[in-house]
Amino acid sequence: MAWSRDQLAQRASKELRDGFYVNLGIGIPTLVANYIPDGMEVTLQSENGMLGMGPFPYDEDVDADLINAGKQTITALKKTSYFSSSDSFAMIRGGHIDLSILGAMEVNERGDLANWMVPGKMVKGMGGAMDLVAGVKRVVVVMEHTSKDGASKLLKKCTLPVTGINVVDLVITDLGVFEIDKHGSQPMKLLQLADGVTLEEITAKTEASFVNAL
Amino acid sequence: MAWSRDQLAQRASKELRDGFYVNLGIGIPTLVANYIPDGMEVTLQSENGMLGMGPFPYDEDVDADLINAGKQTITALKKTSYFSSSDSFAMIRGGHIDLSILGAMEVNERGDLANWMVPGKMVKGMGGAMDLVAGVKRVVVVMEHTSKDGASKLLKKCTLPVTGINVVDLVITDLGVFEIDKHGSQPMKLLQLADGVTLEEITAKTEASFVNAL
Amino acid sequence: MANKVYPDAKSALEGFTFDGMSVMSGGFGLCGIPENLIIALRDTGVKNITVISNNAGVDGWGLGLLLETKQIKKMVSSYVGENKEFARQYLSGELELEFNPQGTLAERCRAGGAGIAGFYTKTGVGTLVAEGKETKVFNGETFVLETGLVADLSIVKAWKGDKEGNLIFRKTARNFNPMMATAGKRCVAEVEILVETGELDGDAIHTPGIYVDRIVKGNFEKRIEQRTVTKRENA
Amino acid sequence: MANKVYPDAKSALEGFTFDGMSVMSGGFGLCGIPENLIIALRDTGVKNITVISNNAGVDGWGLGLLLETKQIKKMVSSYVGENKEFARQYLSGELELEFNPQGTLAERCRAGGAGIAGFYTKTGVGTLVAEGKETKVFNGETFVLETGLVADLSIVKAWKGDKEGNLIFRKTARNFNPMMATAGKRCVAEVEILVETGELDGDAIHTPGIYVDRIVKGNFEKRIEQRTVTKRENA
Repeated sequence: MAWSRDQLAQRASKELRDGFYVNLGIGIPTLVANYIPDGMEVTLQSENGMLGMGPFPYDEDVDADLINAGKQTITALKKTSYFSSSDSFAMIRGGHIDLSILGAMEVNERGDLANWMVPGKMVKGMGGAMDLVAGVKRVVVVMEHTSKDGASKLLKKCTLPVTGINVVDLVITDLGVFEIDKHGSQPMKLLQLADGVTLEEITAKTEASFVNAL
Repeated sequence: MAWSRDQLAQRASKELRDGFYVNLGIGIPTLVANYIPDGMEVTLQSENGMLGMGPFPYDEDVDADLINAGKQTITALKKTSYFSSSDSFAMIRGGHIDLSILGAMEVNERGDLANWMVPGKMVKGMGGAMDLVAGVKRVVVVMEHTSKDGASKLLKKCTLPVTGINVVDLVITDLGVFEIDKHGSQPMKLLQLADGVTLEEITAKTEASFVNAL
Repeated sequence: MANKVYPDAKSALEGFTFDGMSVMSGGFGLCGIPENLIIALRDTGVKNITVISNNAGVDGWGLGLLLETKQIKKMVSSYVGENKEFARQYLSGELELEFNPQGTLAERCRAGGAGIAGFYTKTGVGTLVAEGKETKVFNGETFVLETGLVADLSIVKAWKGDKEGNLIFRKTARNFNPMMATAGKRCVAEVEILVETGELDGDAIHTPGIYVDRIVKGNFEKRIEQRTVTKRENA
Repeated sequence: MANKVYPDAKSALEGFTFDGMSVMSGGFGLCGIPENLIIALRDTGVKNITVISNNAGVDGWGLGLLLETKQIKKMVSSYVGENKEFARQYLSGELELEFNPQGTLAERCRAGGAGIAGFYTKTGVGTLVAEGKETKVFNGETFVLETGLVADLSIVKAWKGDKEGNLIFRKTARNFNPMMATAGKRCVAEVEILVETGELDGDAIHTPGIYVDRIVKGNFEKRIEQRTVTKRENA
């Protein structure tokens, strides 16, 4: 047993706070928008130049000039504003976004993150990921705990080229939730186990060292 | 005999070219706007955030939100656009303004300019002058040739704290016009004498060394 | 979401002010200054303020009000020539002053808000403002390193704003306001017209609401420093 | 004044292109790309172009057209995942590639246009993109020095433009276009709607005409990469 993609998104949604400005990465993080609690106002930023992102449009409302950072057609809201890429990343780099939720290939126990490059494979580029992890106030990673061959993705040291160092605050995997003291010296803490996951299982599947803070 | 303020402005207007974007300083440079040749289109930039500056308004059209860098009420034109101070100085610093015409207390033969500070006196500040001389493609100074006590303002070395070094391309004084090879090693050249001024007079009143290129 | 709209300038500053704080104040001359928030800041009685503002107001208006009450410890400005009380305090050593070239000041505010720690500019190279600063040669030209500026509080003035904090400025009253809005740890905006969210065109918004913590509708004098006019020819 | 309006994209590029040139091309994905000018640039036959663009188009559209004809020597981009021909040329060593983080790329273009030779950013510190670059510590944090970018030519796409070259962008089609317009030694803009000077609101103009050398009304396909929709519930 472990968390499904939707359960991961739902768990990540618990990191939202009323009034937050949030940037969601592609994939599972995008699903977090479906779990914003009723009565909570969260404003989604899209790094291609938009604050206040709405849901996908109805077919007849599709607008080629209105896309998100995943190049998907979206809609605007009443509060929406648009700006240039430089203004968008000024917003990100300047620490004005409260929360970034994004995927990862690897995270290490000091909060280093790798999610943009696998040497020897065709590399697509980092897009805005390096800017987001360096600039956003709080960075939450949502990922599978292990790779397809069962290797831990929560490591002592990243093996892939990193996207940022000491940048991740929280890691939510299908097996559990870990907190990282990215600028301090506290060890990584296990905060929560996914439904049906045991401490033994998560310990066995985690290369990174952590302390039990359940 | 020498040029009057209006004659200085008129001479400076000969530096304008069709299609130029121009920033005019306070004082005599402002008068240059009165001498833009018919049929020539020149767009005036005001560094407080406006491109396409019009004349002073009629009394009933005065708008507190529409001023120039001298804090004078002005008008807009059809082509006018507004922008922030950072965007305005991006335009200036980035070399997009073709010509800046401004006043000076001292200019030296290498194109250094002093126009913002007299030590021991209350200092008002440099405003945008340092940005303008550093950023604008071509810098023309319009000034009196000598100070009230008869001392040359065209010097071998500036005595006052400078606004910029190697920045002035052309100096128009009430006695004549000098060209400066600001990035090169050519000597300053006397290009023109004001009406009724002799080479002997201008030589006697100029501390800077120059060659006669009349 | 927490309401950003406050009934008046006084309440909009509550909890945001303290002795020794730094304040960025928008405006160029008296154009586009946060008139109401300057008065409210004066009325807090907060002392030893470092004010970052292109100018220092005039005697009796704008930041001149905070000079009268001696609440300002230091000014960071590009031009302060319109204010006698300023000159008096400065010459008597009561007031500190840091001059920045106007474009450098504007860019430092933008950089502070944009997470740019420092930038290289040609402005000021070889002058007093470059003294003690690092320089670096790029493509044969010398540039000086200037740093990003942030403040504890930014007070800005816009023309229109909505309840989300989105702002639109008018004509040359925009000036320093947009960058300063980004560079305050807190930002309070005063507007002439406060509208419902959705009434502003998203493409025309100059300052997205993310930068604005509180917004208040103000009453404006909009004083003019140099009333220059064209006389009508006799008809 | 010299007329800025050109009858078509081809004539608007005349005299502005040469082998080995650098070109900034606006757009994010296929959104807000200068469709007409890319085709016209292809048709010039100019070779060995260094293209600075966030993305590289797709096979058969946008900058993909210039990849097909092998006119591009090098790309400076943040993400190039949508293009098979790109991958083929890159893996075979025919094409050079320089990755910049998206925000760093945007800021480098802004800096280039703004006369900022370099700036310090936290983005990329400790990663491959910081290798060989200077770093500097500000307030205990490490920043990496990135440089301003300029190009021989910028091609941008706006929604509305006037004969003076003033531009207004629409929604997320703004993206890289405004900064790139400032950072080209020459800039050509294509617009959907070309109006008389005076029809645009001066407060709403995103790119002042000073940055635009030539302007042309284009015909637009405005292709969509990911058509994602919400299905209507059965009524």
